[in-house]
Amino acid sequence: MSKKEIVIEPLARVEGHGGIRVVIEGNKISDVEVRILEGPRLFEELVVGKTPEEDLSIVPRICAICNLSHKYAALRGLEKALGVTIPNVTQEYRHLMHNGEIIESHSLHLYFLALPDFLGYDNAVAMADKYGDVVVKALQLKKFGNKIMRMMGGRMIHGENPVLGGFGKLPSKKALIAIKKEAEELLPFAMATIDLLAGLEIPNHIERETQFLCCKPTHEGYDYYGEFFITSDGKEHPVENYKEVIIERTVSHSFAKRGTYNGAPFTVGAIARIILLRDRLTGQAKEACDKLFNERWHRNPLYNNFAQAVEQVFSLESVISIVDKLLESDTPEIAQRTTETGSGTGAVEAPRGTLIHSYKIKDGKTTYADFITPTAMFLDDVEAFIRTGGENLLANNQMENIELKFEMIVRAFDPCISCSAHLVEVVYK
Amino acid sequence: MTTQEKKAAPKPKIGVYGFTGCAGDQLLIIHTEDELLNLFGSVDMQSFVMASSNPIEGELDVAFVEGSVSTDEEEEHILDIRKRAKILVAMGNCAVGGGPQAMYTGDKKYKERLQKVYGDNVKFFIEPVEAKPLDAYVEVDYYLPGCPIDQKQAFALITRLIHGAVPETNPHPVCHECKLNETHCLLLDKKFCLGPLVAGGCDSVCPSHGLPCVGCWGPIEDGNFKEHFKLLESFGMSKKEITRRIKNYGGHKILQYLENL
Amino acid sequence: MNISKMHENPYNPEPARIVRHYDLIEDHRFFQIRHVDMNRAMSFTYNPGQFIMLSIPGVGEAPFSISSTPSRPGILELGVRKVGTLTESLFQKQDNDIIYIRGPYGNGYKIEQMEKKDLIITAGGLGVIPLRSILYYVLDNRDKFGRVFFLYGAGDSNQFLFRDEFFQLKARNDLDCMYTVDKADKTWTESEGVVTKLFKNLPEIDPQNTIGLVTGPPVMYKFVIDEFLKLKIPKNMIQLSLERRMKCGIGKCGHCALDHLYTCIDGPVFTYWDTQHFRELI
Amino acid sequence: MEKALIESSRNIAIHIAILWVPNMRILKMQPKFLDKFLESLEKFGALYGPVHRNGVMKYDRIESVSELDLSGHQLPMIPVKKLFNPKQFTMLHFNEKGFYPDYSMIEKRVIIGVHPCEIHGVLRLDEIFLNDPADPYYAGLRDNSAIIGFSCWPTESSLCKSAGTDIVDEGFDLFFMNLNEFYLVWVGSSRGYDMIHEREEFFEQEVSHEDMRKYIEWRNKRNEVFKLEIDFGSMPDIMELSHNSEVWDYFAEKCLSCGQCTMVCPTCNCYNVSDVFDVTNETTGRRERTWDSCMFVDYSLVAGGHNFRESRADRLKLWYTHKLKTFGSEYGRPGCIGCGRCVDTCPVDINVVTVSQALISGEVPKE
Ligand SMILES: Cc1cc2nc3c(=O)[nH]c(=O)nc-3n(C[C@H](O)[C@H](O)[C@H](O)COP(=O)(O)OP(=O)(O)OC[C@H]3O[C@@H](n4cnc5c(N)ncnc54)[C@H](O)[C@@H]3O)c2cc1C
Ligand code: SF4
Ligand code: SF4
Ligand code: SF4
Repeated sequence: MSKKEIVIEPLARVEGHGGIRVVIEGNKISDVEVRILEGPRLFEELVVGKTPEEDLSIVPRICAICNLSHKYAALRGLEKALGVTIPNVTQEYRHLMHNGEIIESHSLHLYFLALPDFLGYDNAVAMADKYGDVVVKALQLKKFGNKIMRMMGGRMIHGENPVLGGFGKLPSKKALIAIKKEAEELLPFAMATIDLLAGLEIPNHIERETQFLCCKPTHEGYDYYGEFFITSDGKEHPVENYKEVIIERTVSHSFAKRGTYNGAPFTVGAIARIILLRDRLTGQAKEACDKLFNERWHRNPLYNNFAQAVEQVFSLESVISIVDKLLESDTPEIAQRTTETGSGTGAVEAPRGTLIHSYKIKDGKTTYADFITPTAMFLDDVEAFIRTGGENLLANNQMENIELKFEMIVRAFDPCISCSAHLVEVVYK
Repeated sequence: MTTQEKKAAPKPKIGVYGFTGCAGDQLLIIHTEDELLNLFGSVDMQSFVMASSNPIEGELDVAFVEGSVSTDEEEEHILDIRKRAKILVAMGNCAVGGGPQAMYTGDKKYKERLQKVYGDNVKFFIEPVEAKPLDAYVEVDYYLPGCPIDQKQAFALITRLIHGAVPETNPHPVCHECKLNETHCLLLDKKFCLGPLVAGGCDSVCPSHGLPCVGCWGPIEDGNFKEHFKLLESFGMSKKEITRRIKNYGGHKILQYLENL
Repeated sequence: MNISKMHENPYNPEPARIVRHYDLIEDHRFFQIRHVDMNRAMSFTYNPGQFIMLSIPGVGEAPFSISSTPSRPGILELGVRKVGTLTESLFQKQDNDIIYIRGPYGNGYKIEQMEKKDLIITAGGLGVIPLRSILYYVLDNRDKFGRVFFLYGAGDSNQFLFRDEFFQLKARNDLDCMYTVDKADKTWTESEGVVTKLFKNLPEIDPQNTIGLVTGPPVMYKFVIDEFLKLKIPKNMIQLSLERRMKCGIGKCGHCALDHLYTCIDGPVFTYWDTQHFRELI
Repeated sequence: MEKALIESSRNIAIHIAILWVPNMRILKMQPKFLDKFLESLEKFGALYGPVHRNGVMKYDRIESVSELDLSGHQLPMIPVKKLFNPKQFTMLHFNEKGFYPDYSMIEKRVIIGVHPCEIHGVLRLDEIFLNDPADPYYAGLRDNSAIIGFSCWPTESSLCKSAGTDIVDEGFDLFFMNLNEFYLVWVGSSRGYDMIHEREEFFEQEVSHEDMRKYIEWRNKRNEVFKLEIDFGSMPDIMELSHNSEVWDYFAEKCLSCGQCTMVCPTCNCYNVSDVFDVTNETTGRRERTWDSCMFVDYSLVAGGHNFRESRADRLKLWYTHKLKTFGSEYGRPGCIGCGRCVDTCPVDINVVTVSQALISGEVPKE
């Protein structure tokens, strides 16, 4: 029996430093490891003994791409713990910020990290020759996302502007109007992307049934945050119960913890959200979803990129409607804390899936912190897909370019290695 | 005028590497939409795994390395990069000072923490080591501080290296930019700010948003630590509190400044 | 904006070509440069002791003393030590490459005061670069000056600038050259010790009729001036050329300020008497 | 007390008499015309003036006259010098063929609401930047900017009376003296005259004796308000005599070297120059200039690592030499125009008042 080991390292065009190791014995895959090659950063440990302000400054450093999601999840957790009730307007500003991040992250992933695969290039810059228009527009879209992140975050990455109870500085009306106008201008490109994707063949060699999880929006519409999780088995769980919902364990081949639901791998991220929440879409986002969605989404993670394209449309539309609301509103005050001791769990949908920050605060200092990042949630599922996909490929003798095919699966999930590499099991007595 | 000037500098071979960190510095370069295509056009990009497949790992004119050294594998990797690169640039707070993951540097409790965290039984396929900046292992030619780095400062350095010129450093504190941005000094309201002790280059974003500088550019050599601590203490903060805060992004580099306080 | 009405831009440098270069010693290079515009090259004049601002686009600008003498027009000579950003890039330049210059700036040596007088020209290390200008100026106008003593000291024989050139000068009998190095090796034939040691080799001088000139590293001034004072040379007959950081060369950027004076416009040559008025001169 | 009052009225009367020369006219304006008049100045250039932005008062381009704060009770944080010697700008561009000046920041402007001390500050800067060879950027901005001065009311920190800069008789195109009931308007240049000429209907030619009396009254009242004082006249000697005073060590230990004092001082002019390449491997880029500060460690650093002002004490001494002893190429005339900004700005209370007091008394301030 021949034994073959495929190691892809470093994994290109993902955020952070990772690799894949696949062991093939005969026509069976005996082992799959998505390896996280970055060192542990012990963030949950780092914030212990810190003030909430320091927490808010430190935790976005877990990951640059979704730094504002970390900030947002932390804010939701900390504000619960400290009895801060933010005004609705502040909530809207937070949404604006969050949509900016979704646009930035999705456009980076879709056009620059994933699309080169679909179109057969090493990178997006190489793609520019033939798809110059797309690349230029995509840069513009990403820049737009960044602009919102900078406006609300304070700078492009790790801005300190979102603070407990509000923002250090709010954008001017003029800036808001400019943002809205730009969103309107970019919407047609986001829709054109839907058509571009609709024309692509998605390989079916790696299809397999799985489960999905995401936050349930607090209103009737589609959104990226909530107080409950909904799952593809039709259940709902309060976010506070996250520890019973997502069971975590440590594995030796990565510094990331792994999560399971119902004892099995599950998927989070754009694809999970669209699958679970697509009935809530309206407007052009609904139109986009109708064009792309099909039943294979349930079994094929490569469609995550399609889901991201739909969410781009949704977020651009959201930006427009949020700005409309903000233009009518007064400047909110920064809400103050009402207690120095408490606990709280915040959950948001980061671009690549559900993100949980849970804190215990005593006398104004953090005594316990737990973060679960999307990558930690879906890594098991990534491995499961590689295994199934790999076995299908072996069965059909399609060994050519097998590394690329594996890589594509990992990239489809848009894993965030930095996010996952901070994770540790902290034991407090 | 007759010029025999060479028209353009030869394209340097560049490698961009990410070690342990948030990838924010690499991302910042990718995020520089207006310049990204120009950048790829003016260098010979050999390896930039976050942006492109099929890296070529050979001799380099300049290596930009982000992140701290936090595993034994990374230690080997930085030694290898140093061997191959004529110029090595430490990019971002993690590479320059160790990053937030190095905030407890000096407490000698890393092993303890790690054990507490993962238990005694887990054996990793690569060995984690306490986060250290690049210059704990190899000689670094230039530093790009910041968490994350700033575009303007980064591109000023990168373009100089493209032209084979020596980059300039910024020996001025955050306060310099704070005043250029016409920002009200937080210290005058008896509010915490680390600006005078922290290297400028971020365009004083935090004070410009009415928020204190938390020190993510790392310490500035000329900082008057003693007096600034005294001033912050007069606002009702304890020395312990100030020390803890300045350590958040101070990593390895801050320790020498805190020695004689 | 109507630029024609604008004042001429003194910051705008002119192109010049590197005509020739060679290494003086390690990390010290000699450059001959000429304005690209030949008319400008021939009409460009200056006083010994003045300096130019030299630019390399993208790298920056820095002051360098003119080491040649205006009595030999057309070519400017510089001696440059490689210390940092700009000088690093300058050392990458080849003959025929273009650099940019503006100037001349500063006051230069007080030649009227020197005429008909005996001169003790005292240089330490790199300080010889501006002094070389006045030295050759004097030699080219030899009849206007009295006796000339040229005292030059360097760290060791490998740090001695213009060695061949200066040793040839020893053959002249209208000039008295005395050279020393702090630490002599086998190749060294002249004195050993710091430059002030050379003073005891001087013949009798008439202090009222002698001008002392000194340029060198900051530490050197005090000791050389002491020697001049021992010789009873009046304080206002001791000329020093100073180095300060400067960014404009024309008294705007502030960096070279000394009390109420600017090194770039009121200097770089000062008399020792001037320097008594301000404290941080040396 | 009374004697002092009579004395000062006499001084002012003399002052007015001096000003009442044929080419310096004083007119009168009713407050209701002010906004209309200021709006009309747009013809002479883009309007700038003190406005509140983000909780900070700054000189900025205005969209409407109503934004202006002309109350005169506060000084913008950064002085008007920034409009003549911009904080940061591109001096030159370069490419393979050479350098090219960039004058794009020069525009026609009308700067409204400049306090007397600020005008003195600009006059001091003129001595540096217009001294031959003139700085073309400064000169261009200066030529193209009209200055509309406004009278002000001393703050807690004002020292302009001590510095002799509380009144100004040159350096403006128009100067509005706000006497609440009406404005007295000094015309200081032919451009100022043109401005008035456009809207003559707003101005009364006759200034009565009664008006003049009101002005004197206002001046007297204003003179009473000053809280701080420096004997600038004796400072040059005191500075000279205190060069080795340990007072400097005391301040040096405190100084944070944050450089804020230099940024906010109207007569600080230092700048740094640096080149920036464009992102390409062609030789193109720009030469930029940015405000610098003598409080920074690299200010006097030269080749070979020799630093003439490595110690904070030496850096402070240079600054205070310029503020209290000498300015420009003049000996015996201080650079301080008494705006009081350093008093308001330094986080550790090092300023012209604390330093001069310590030098005079030889004692360091009590903590
Ligand atoms: C009037 C005058 C005449 C000079 N003549 C000569 C000469 O003939 N030959 C020669 O080799 N050097 C001369 N110098 C010194 C020369 O200007 C510096 O060596 C040069 O500026 C260094 O530039 P750099 O960019 O290579 O170094 P940098 O990278 O800028 O810095 C290296 C070191 O030089 C210091 N420095 C930076 N800018 C200046 C500056 N403008 N002036 C002085 N030091 C500075 C830095 O603080 C640092 O310590 C002269 C200086 C002056 C003021
Ligand atoms: S706010 Fe902070 S950075 Fe700004 S001047 Fe004050 S201390 Fe310096
Ligand atoms: S102000 Fe301070 S904390 Fe904020 S970005 Fe700058 S250096 Fe970092
Ligand atoms: S020294 Fe102080 S009071 Fe005087 S002009 Fe400068 S900032 Fe104003």
